[in-house]
Amino acid sequence: MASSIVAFELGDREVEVVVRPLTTLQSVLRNQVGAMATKEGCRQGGCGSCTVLVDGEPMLSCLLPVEDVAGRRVTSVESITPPEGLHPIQEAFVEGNAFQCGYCTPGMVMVAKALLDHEPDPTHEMIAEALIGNVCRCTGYQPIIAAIGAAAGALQGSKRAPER
Amino acid sequence: MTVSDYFLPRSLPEALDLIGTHGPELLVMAGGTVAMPLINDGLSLPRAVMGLRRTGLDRVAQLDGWLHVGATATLTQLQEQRAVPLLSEAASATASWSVRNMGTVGGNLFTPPPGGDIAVALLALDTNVTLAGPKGERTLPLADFFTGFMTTSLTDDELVTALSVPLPSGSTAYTKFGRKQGNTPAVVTVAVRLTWDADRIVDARIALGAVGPHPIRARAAERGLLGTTLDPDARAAAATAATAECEPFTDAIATDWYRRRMVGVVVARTLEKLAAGATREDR
Amino acid sequence: MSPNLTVVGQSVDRSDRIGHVTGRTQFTADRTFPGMLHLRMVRSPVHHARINGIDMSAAERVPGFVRALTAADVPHNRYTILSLIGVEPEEEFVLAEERVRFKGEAIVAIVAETEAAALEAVARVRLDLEELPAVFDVEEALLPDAPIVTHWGNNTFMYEGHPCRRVRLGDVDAAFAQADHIVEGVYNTSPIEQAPIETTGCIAVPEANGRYTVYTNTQALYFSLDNTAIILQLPGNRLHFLGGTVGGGFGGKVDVIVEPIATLAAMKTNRPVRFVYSRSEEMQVSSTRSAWRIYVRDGVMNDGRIIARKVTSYADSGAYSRQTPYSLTKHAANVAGPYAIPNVSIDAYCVYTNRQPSSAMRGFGVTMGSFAIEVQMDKIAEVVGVDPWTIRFLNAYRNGDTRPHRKLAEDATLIETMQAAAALVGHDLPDAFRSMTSAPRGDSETGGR
Amino acid sequence: MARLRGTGVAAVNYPTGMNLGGDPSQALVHATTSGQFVVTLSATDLGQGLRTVIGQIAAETLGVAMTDVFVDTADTDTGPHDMGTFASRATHRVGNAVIIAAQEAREALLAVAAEELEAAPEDLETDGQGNINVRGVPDRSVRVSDIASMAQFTYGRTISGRGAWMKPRSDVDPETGAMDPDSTEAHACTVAEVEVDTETGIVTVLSIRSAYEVGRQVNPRLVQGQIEGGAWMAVSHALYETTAPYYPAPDHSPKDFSEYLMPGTHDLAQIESVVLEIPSSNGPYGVKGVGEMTANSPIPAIVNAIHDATGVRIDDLPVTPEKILRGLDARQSPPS
Repeated sequence: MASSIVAFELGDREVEVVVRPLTTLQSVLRNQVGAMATKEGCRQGGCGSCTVLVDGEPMLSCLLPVEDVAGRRVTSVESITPPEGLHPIQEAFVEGNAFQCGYCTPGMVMVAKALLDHEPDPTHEMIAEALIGNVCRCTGYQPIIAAIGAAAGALQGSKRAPER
Repeated sequence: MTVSDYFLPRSLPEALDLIGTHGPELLVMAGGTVAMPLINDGLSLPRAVMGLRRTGLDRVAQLDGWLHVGATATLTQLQEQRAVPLLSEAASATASWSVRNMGTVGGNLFTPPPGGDIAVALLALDTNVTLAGPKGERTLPLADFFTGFMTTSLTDDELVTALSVPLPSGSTAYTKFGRKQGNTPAVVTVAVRLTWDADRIVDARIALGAVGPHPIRARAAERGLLGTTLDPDARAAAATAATAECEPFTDAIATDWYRRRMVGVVVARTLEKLAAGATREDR
Repeated sequence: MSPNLTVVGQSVDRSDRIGHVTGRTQFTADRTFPGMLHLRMVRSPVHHARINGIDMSAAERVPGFVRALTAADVPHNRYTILSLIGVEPEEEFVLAEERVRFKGEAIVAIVAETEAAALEAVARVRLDLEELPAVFDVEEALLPDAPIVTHWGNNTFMYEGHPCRRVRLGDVDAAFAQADHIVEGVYNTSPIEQAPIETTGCIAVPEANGRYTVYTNTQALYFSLDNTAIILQLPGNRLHFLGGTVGGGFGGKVDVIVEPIATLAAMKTNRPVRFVYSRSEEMQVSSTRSAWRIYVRDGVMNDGRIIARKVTSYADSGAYSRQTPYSLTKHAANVAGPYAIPNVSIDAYCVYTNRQPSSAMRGFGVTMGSFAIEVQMDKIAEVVGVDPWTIRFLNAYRNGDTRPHRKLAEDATLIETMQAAAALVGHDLPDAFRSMTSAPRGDSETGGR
Repeated sequence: MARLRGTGVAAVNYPTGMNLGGDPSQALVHATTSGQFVVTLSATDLGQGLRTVIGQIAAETLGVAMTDVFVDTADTDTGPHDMGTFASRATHRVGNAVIIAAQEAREALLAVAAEELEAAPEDLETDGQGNINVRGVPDRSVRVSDIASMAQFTYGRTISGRGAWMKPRSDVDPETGAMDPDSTEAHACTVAEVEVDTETGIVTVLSIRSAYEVGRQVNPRLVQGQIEGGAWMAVSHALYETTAPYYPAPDHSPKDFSEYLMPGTHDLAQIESVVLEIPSSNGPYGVKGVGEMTANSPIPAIVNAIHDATGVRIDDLPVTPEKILRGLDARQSPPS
């Protein structure tokens, strides 16, 4: 089989790419779309730094043939970053110093996004569980868990106060 | 180029046709959580790959006293099956959220030890596995499906299509024991299902994972529980029997010595959970 | 110095915060170049072997294969990273020549149009290897009949004629004879991977002006540039290294391991070449924190004073020494611990084995020495019947004390730090320790310290 | 089954920097015409925040706001030489070089300002907010950005500075080991509390409470990050990590994050710390260095706590559950 054309949504963009068989979504995002926020920490499904959302659910783009997401909605860090300023989760990561080298951060942010979409008011335990597949070698995780808790509060707060 | 064909069949017959056309050279992949890492690292160099995500084999339904789980149902789907707490618990204890969104129940049967934790729960539940091939379907007990380390009774031209779990599942308990908490290979996984008549056990299943070439049943331990009230002596005897029955191995996280030792501890603790009545509502 | 500081001491925001949380920080491998090739290594599947032959014919037929590089292609194939600061001899091979000395050692570099093609070509290279006996234990490696890893005939790095780095202060044997107690311990540690989430890697790009731009996540840009220049026998001004943004290092990116071969591949193909370690390479091939075996023998008086400490340490360097000889020196300087001990004798051996090489990691030579000594301190406390705090305060070094390496202590604050920790956990210290300071000892105190 | 608790203590020193081949760093500082100061280096930021703390040191020395300092690293065509980022040396070495470069740039800045304000350079002060004032004369003031522009277009001068700082080479006496191996010493003392499950041998680190003496914190929040991350790594080293699980046997070496065990989000200890600042004599603003040492004292503290809890002494890292069980077994039936 020769290359094929695969189309999917990336945030609010329509993306169409020509790919060799079994090209991963990670590879397409990084090498064809230029969406470099999706990192490459292991390509074994073990670090979570390539996490994206597919139809709102976190998945590992290094293990996902792009053919499998044809017609589906992919969300990466680029998709949630507003044109100006930051997403509340990103704000919370900055405020909480929830990163050092920054390499795992996009994956952490995506898992946080999925978690808060599913569970706007998560417990510490739920945040820890959501992050269990994402490896950070720098921070010791506590600042990341705290930042996601803070982001939940900020998002809830903005919902409770719609006038803002 | 390594992979020259990637097929995403849209039905079971289409998938079986592809197997027929390409033979055993066709690498069959469901969630990709086991196959893709090997391909990415060049440790597996398939020419042709078939992905099962579009086959429609992911339905989960209760019917006629059975829970039928399609082979490509994800572990996340399994997590939601509150009707069978053992499966829900086993799915929750496996890997991470993202992996559970990708990994499938059928694929878990082929995950090399110490993985394959769902299969341990399925084994304790007397699950039947349905295989489809060019000559039609056949169904066999999961206990007969595993034949050795990474070998099964699946033939080259067949696919696993469904797993069927009898309902109700009885009183059950599950423990995945690892060196750390969550998303870690099992040192040993224990799944237990007990059937009671008043306060006596009349049927018992104790399935063990990560301490053999595939998920195994501790049959002597099961027999020892029959007729008992799950009193401390009975639990201790079962733990001892299971310790003798397991066939542990050494890997990066634990030795065979430690695994064997933990079989006794974890079987005892899992039975203790049941004795404490944590999930005995079906009794 | 007590200036009125305005910015220093403030928790100002990190300058890279927006890039990190938006994923826009550009890491080394976040670049692509038109026509970029991919490099993967053929590695030894065994721990120690003679290379009798390499058959590349099947690999060359893989679609997308561009070229292979072997030892013969490397201008100066035998190198030592620390030769830049005068460490000898050159001992490591960019690509293995006659022998492979560890499982995972690079033998052939394959350059291909895609990563998948490179991986397939790697799998198609046939190696004719004659396996040799291997050694994995630091003390077994020093036995007379041990398999020899190095090319010079024994398995130790030589320090100016000595097989170990020596530190000597006072007379330990005389002190042991006087000691009320001898406390002995042997401590072992396992090799550890730095495991940064961004793996080691670089992209080498040929420029129109004849230079090579190398994007790299090295921790030490000039170490990488200078070593690459030596290995490729190029004037340094042909090389332009760019880095500075690293996805975690922990010492794992101080080695010069990807840049020379990627640059050579770029020279030979005149195309950009990407060489980024896979996670399994990072785990199984890249340098580790060395494993240690540390023997400690202490002479202790009934009152808890340590009067003599003899340490014999073996660091498992693996097949090549990389930064480990330096680590041993740092270890030897510090392994006696933050204590005032008048008689010290340290022998620290850098031992070669058939293991993946060890090199730098966070706490370089010191972390595992601290582990050994601080467990040993508890054992001493038990022997003399005092609590763990007491044994440490009794022996804590102070400013002006002579360190084993004979430098006088000048920034000692161990006592104040222990006092602060005791306060933090609510541990009541006796008055004598509460009022102790790291100020230089008065005449009344033991001058020998 | 028993869960036994214990506490352990450990105290360590940690040397800053290497020196045995000589340990230099260089920095260049120059002002753009809009008054932005660019610090040019070839040191690398590993994620610890080097760019940020170097920016702080430069801003402090120049007397300008953090927002007016940009740290440009690392490019061998533009950045002057640096040994690299390791050995807890970067803030110390690069910081010292940057102070020297920034002082020279500040002198150049004030020299132009002095001409413009018709005042002596020594009478000028910066307010850290972009202004240069004549000390004690509130209305005689000029913007740094204006001076930077005037330096170029009116005076034809450069506002720039060069800095180099080196720990000289110190050869080791091969017989006695006499040497000068470091620049300064930071210190740490940790109290660890653990719980040991005597049936499984699993250790839970409950808390790591430490005091650190780091000379000077350039950025306390970043120091806190090093402390928390370092404590986590220490737990990982003490209990889990190895590339050779059955060392010295080379078998079963891990290939991925599944087999290479490290504490996950459910395995986190409570971390608490205090930081003392007793400035060093030779570090920038008294800095000693904090990068590496935070992972050191918790390791022996944890191992000592395990002994306190169980009576079992384990002298081999990592302390696996199997080692603990075998130790407990040996205590049950001591060899006759």
